[in-house]
Amino acid sequence: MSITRMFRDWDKYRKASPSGDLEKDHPDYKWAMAIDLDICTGCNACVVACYAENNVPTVGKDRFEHGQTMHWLRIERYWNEADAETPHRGAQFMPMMCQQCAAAPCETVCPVGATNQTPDGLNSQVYNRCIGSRYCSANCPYKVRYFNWYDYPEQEVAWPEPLPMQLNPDLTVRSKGIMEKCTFCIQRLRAAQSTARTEGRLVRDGEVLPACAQSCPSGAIVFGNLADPYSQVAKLWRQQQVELHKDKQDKDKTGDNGGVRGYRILEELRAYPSVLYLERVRDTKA
Amino acid sequence: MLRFALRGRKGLGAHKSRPLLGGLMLPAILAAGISLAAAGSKIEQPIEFPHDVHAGKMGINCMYCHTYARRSAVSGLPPLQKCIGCHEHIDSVKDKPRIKKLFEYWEAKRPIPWKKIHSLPDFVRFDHERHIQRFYFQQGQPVQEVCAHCHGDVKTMTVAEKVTPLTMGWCVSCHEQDHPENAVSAKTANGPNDCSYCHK
Amino acid sequence: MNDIDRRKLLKLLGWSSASLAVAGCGNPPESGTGTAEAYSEPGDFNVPGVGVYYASTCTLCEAGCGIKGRVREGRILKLEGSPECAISKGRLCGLGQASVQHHYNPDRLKEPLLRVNGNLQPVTWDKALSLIAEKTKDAGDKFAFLTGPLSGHLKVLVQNYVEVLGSKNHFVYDLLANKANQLAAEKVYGISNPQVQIAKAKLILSFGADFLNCWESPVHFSAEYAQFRKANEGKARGVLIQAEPKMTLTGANADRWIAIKAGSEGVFALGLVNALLEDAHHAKNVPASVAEAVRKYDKARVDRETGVSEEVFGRVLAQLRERSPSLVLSGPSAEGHIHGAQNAAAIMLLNVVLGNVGKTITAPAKIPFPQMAPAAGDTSALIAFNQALSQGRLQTVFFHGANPVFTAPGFMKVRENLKKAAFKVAFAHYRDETAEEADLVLPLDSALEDWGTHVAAYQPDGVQIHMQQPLMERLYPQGTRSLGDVLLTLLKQRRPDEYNPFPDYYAYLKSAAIKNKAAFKDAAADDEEFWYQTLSHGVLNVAKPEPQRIALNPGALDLDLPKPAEEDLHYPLRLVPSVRANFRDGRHANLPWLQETPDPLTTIVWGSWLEIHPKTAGRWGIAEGDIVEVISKSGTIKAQAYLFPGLEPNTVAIPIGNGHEAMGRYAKDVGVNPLKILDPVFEKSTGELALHATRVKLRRTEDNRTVVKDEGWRPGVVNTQMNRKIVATLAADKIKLFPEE
Amino acid sequence: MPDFTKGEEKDIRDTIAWAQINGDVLRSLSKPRFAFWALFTFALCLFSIGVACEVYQWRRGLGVANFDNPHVWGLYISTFIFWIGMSHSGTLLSAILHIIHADWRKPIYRFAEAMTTFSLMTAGLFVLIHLGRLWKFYYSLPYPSERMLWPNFQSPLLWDAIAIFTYLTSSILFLYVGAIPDFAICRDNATGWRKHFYSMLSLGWMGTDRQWRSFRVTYLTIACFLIPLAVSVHSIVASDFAMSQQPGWHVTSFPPYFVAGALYSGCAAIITLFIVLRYTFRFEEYMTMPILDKVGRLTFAIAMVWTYLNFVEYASVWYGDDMYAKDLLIQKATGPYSPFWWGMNFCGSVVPLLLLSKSVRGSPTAMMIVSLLLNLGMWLERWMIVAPTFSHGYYPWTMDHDQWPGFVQWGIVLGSFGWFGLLFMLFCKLVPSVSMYEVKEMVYHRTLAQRHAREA
Repeated sequence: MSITRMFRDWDKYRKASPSGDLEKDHPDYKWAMAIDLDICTGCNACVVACYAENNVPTVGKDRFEHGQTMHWLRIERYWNEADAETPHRGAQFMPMMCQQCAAAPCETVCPVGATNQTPDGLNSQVYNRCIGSRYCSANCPYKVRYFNWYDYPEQEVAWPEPLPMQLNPDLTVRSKGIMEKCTFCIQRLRAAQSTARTEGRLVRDGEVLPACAQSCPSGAIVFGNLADPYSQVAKLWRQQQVELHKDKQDKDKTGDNGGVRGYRILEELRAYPSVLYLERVRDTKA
Repeated sequence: MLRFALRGRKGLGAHKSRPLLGGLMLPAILAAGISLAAAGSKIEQPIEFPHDVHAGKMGINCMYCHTYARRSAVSGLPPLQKCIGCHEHIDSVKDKPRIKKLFEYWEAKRPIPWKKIHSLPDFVRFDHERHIQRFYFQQGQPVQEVCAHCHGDVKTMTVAEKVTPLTMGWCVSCHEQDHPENAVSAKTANGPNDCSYCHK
Repeated sequence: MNDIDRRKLLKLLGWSSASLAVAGCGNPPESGTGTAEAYSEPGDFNVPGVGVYYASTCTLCEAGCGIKGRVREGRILKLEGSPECAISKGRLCGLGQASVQHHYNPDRLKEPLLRVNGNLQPVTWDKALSLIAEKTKDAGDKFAFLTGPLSGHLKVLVQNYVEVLGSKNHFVYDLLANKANQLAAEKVYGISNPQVQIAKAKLILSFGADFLNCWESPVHFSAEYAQFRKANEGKARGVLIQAEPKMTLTGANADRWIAIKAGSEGVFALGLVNALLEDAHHAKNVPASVAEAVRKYDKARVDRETGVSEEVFGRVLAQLRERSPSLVLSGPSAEGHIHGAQNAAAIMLLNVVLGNVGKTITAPAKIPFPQMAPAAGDTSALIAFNQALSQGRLQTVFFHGANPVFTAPGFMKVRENLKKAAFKVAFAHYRDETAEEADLVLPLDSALEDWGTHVAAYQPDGVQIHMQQPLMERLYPQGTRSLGDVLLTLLKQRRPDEYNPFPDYYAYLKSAAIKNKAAFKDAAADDEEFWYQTLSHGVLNVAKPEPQRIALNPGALDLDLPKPAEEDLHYPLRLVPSVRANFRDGRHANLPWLQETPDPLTTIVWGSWLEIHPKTAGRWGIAEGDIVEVISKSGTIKAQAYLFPGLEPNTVAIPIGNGHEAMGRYAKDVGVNPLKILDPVFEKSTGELALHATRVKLRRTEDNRTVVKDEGWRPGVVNTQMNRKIVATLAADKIKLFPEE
Repeated sequence: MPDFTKGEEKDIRDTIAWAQINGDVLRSLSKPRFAFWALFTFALCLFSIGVACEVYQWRRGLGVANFDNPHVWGLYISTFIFWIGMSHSGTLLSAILHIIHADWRKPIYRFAEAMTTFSLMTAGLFVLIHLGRLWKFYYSLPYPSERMLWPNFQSPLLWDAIAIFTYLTSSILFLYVGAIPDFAICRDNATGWRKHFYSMLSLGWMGTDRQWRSFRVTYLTIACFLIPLAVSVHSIVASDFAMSQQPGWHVTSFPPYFVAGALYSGCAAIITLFIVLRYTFRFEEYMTMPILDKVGRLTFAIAMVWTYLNFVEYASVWYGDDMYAKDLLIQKATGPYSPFWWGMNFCGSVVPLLLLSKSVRGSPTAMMIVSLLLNLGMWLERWMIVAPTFSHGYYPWTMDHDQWPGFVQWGIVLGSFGWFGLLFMLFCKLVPSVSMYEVKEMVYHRTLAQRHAREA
């Protein structure tokens, strides 16, 4: 951005993010998610879909052993400590991807501004700007950023011929030294937004989905435009009484949320993530 | 060289304010000049396609041949079928060497290996559709002007040449400016300034 | 649109200006250095840079989900579920997503191979086909065709071919088949493959049926499961209880997971029947003889034989009484025993007692074209095949869609027996273990290059026939062929009059579809239009599906379950060869996405492991990462130990799928194959392999290696949330219910 | 051997002749002996290891250094802070002590100042080595580019780059300006290429009154400028952590803590180099034991400030409400990093107590050992700030206690010592490592003072 522009739009950069006025912050779009952990079965379909859509390299056993995996989306599996000998309430699954925070800790620290807030409320990652300082990952509370420790396309041959033909031409294949992360499938969003603008309208609810939400066999991942009050995702956020700009929701203030299941992870860190999770449910009578 | 860079800055819509800090712009203009110098040489194509005849003399709409540009981010190149569609019926030029060559390709069903003139790095995703939709369909600017903004005045060229730097600064200089939103309204808006629109 | 156009539509003439973006973030390219090739004739929907979706069918498992593939510049990029398919409803599991990696797999066979002097060497198709003609000339009953599960016209062609050769030996082999379940269902409900209405159930009691992951139709069941779980003011949240010796993914989602002793599922079920029959409204559902027969399954016996505490038994019973309709499912872990079918029948009896039949157990429609109906495989086919081989009764053997050298238990010695057949032909995509033993290996088109029709065994709604069409041109146009085309060619050699009218498999399918047009819903009057419609939708809906009839006969059931087998002090542990949804029987182990996607429960990648309960591990002195010898009476393998709490403590588990000795760079030498040490135990009424009946002992070696897994590395700590609110859990009775939408 | 334990021992012998000063110091610039070459070769080997590792890492990617997600930072950043910290003592000795007229600094400030410059140059390298795409490092520089993009001025890393660059420039200037009169002496005594070399460096210094006046003003000005810069540089490095949100990093007291740590490690390094130089160049006359004693006391004082700030941090975490930070603290003390963490506390807070003993301060051997331990402690401190937060951050799933820096990281860290050693050795042979004119001043002041005393 030029200095001219920076001075002109100074107010924009000085505002608190998020301001609390969703309409003002995001007049058209604010992409968000809601994931129902009671419906998520932990099947990993979303993970494979993400690999397929986003040109994520497979790193192989050795690299994986060294923690150099690249999966943008991971399914976490926790055990309940209180369970006795066997986990009689099952496991706890958690799809974890970039939370697209409205006040993202990663954004402020990047020395070159390679990751920043888009007007539609995403936390974008600009591969060709990234110099690989990895400060963003260091400051990410969720550790959902993945660094290209090796040159996967060329030297590591993550895609031996003819696998490169599968690569999605809509987004860059990242070479070594670049940070990457879940983008909410920004290539799909941009294409849908472009079509909508051509047709002189906004993107309709359900018109575009990230690969994970589209594949999810149980439909646990709901994606949409939070700025559209009639979208499925906005309804869920409203129903679950979670507001984007709050670090503590009103319903949680008493300590008992009244059985409303929505929550965001590490909300108290004031990163204002855009992914709402709905608590897992277990019938204790069973 | 400088002339080109400055000409590039005019073009679509009138721009209202010259940017501040003209001094700081100097390196930008210099860089633009350098990249132009690098691109200046004429490139030899398998068939020396005369844009001056088609777009100039005949006055054919750019989108008649470059039909994908308005429908896709990627403009693609006109399919060979397109050329043949007309030239099959133009007997007067059928014996010209270029047309003969064209038919050779057609009969062999071989695509013509055109050289890329306006090459962008892989990480840049210029959206042809969006620009044409906005400037041609929504604002009603003449199509030749819309295309010429980046591709130069092809009416005057045979084989297309790269006349604009197509560097990031060059793109941004336009995206900063306010353009009328559509043909009738006085409202203006600038192109997106967010990285993620072009870099994905 | 005629057929030639349809093919052309996919014609790949060049990738246009959107070249591959592999170069990453390099320097800006210079003008004139690259070329941009254009189409010479573009297809109708082909716009460079715009993806077009074509409908087809996923062939990675037998569920048969409809898919839509995104094609751009002639390349297939990504698969999605097809919203028009009643099974997938627009969703697709990870396995299905990975189908593109089969297609683009670097290890695919690219040309026919013939064994010359012990080595496989390239050969032309013509030579290969004439060789086949020569070898099958007077094959008769010495010919056998071993396939995986088949349906649709490929099945028709295979069966016709076998018949034409004068043989009866079409063996349909599926390691993961649920034959015992089918037999039990036949006995209990009168139909072998009933529909289970998961969404309608208020309670599901599942004995090892991993319906969310790899049981029958996982994508469909996952969608149903979502409905089952959803709660609002009009609908209570469904409760899932899972009883199994090794936790499956479905078990991990259960409200109550019960670590039941392997093989005792039937006892537990009949214990519940016994208790439920005390209620008059349940007792009226079965004849008195049943009540009499189950009386011996009292609480004491259940407690003794199943290892389930009385408290848990009571809770399950209370839930069954409280929640109706419920649904009781029997899965592989209940069926993989000598008395597997009996176990399954006992479990299914619960549905009868609880009055679920007709509510959550319903009858599917008949498939109107019996010759296209799925030939579900079984393991007894392999046993019969192997026996024939070992007795030297087979001379010419064809393989397709099955890899018996890898999947057959070690004791069957399939590799050795195969040597007795003089001419073995493998129709394959890879040089897998079976192809390595073959004399002629014929490379097939990938599922995304091939035509086909499929009929899913599990039809959730009416009957749909799925169309498979190429999503792109062949990658190796000279090398690979469609099995349908090959069979047609072979059939034409024998029966030219019958098959000459069909120039190729495509024409065969098209004419078959058009001929039966009347049977389908909303069929266009014009044949070409109908065909176009069929391909663009990818499914054909049978117009008037005829339902099958449920016929209950609980009185005839043999409810006398055997006493639990004696504990074997030398082999004290039970081995569960667990199924990973992503690998199935190991045929997908060469897909890097699937290898790299963690196993959901252990989060382990790229390998095999031995799941062992922490308590048992303590007893055997085993720590995570120890390389352990797993010894059965039939063999020994080495596997890496992973301490896993979701096990009945006397059970250990090793996943099936890895341990390949061939099949390309991604599968070879990754992990171990537990099938090699299975004991020769067979289900008594079906003759199926009893997969869950092997007993093992362990021996720790000195070797210890890091377990390569996704969960954090903290020595000796079971992964928990460290008191942070990551996955929060709420009790079902606390949740706030919102109005129905 | 005189008994230095007696308090009345003088910082410098006031009868020392000016010619002897010149002679002694210039002798250190003469043709190197075998030991020098041996050391030089050793340093060169270390440096080559570092270069080889860097080349390998450049070609293959940072993965070869065994980084992972979430362990995205490692020894490069810790060693970077270590070297930055090292640079502070030079400024302390040359600038701070200069303006408060502590004249015992005079014989030792020159090499300390050189140490500052070289350690900054080393630290700067680490910033670059650390980058995933080193070849694009210029993206982080604020210059008007064709792309019309600026770096992110919010990022502490950018402040870092600016602060280090400024500090480095000022330090070089300070070192150079301060050495001009000495270069003139060298010029007057040198022959051959050295004559040209020193002529160039001495900028025509004639020792006129006017020159001296300008020199004093310039020197003082840069000194005054350097002091806030030194404080700010390490505060900014501290901001890299304090401005982030991670447990163990998000600590308000980090800037002063870092500055204290920096001065601390710098003093320790001065002691080490002091003893090395004293013995190699036989500078017993200039680098005297009383001066070492003073440096020792100064080190002790700073060590206690550091210890205090360290405990403030622990206490605020322990009694605070931040469970993540507390968890991390417990992890540091009990987890896989505990040997290093306790090692750091021991070396940083217990070992300096030895400096209370006069006999320790009077024994070069003991001081050498203590100073090396302190340096080790300070290096561990930096590592313990950086690494455990990655192993045990907010998010339980990615906690990874098994990460150990790969050989490439260690190689480059070793290489940095080689690089520093090379620079320092070249410096010793090219620049007088004891400031001749200031020692003369010191001797002169002492003589004057004695004369005044006698006259009074």
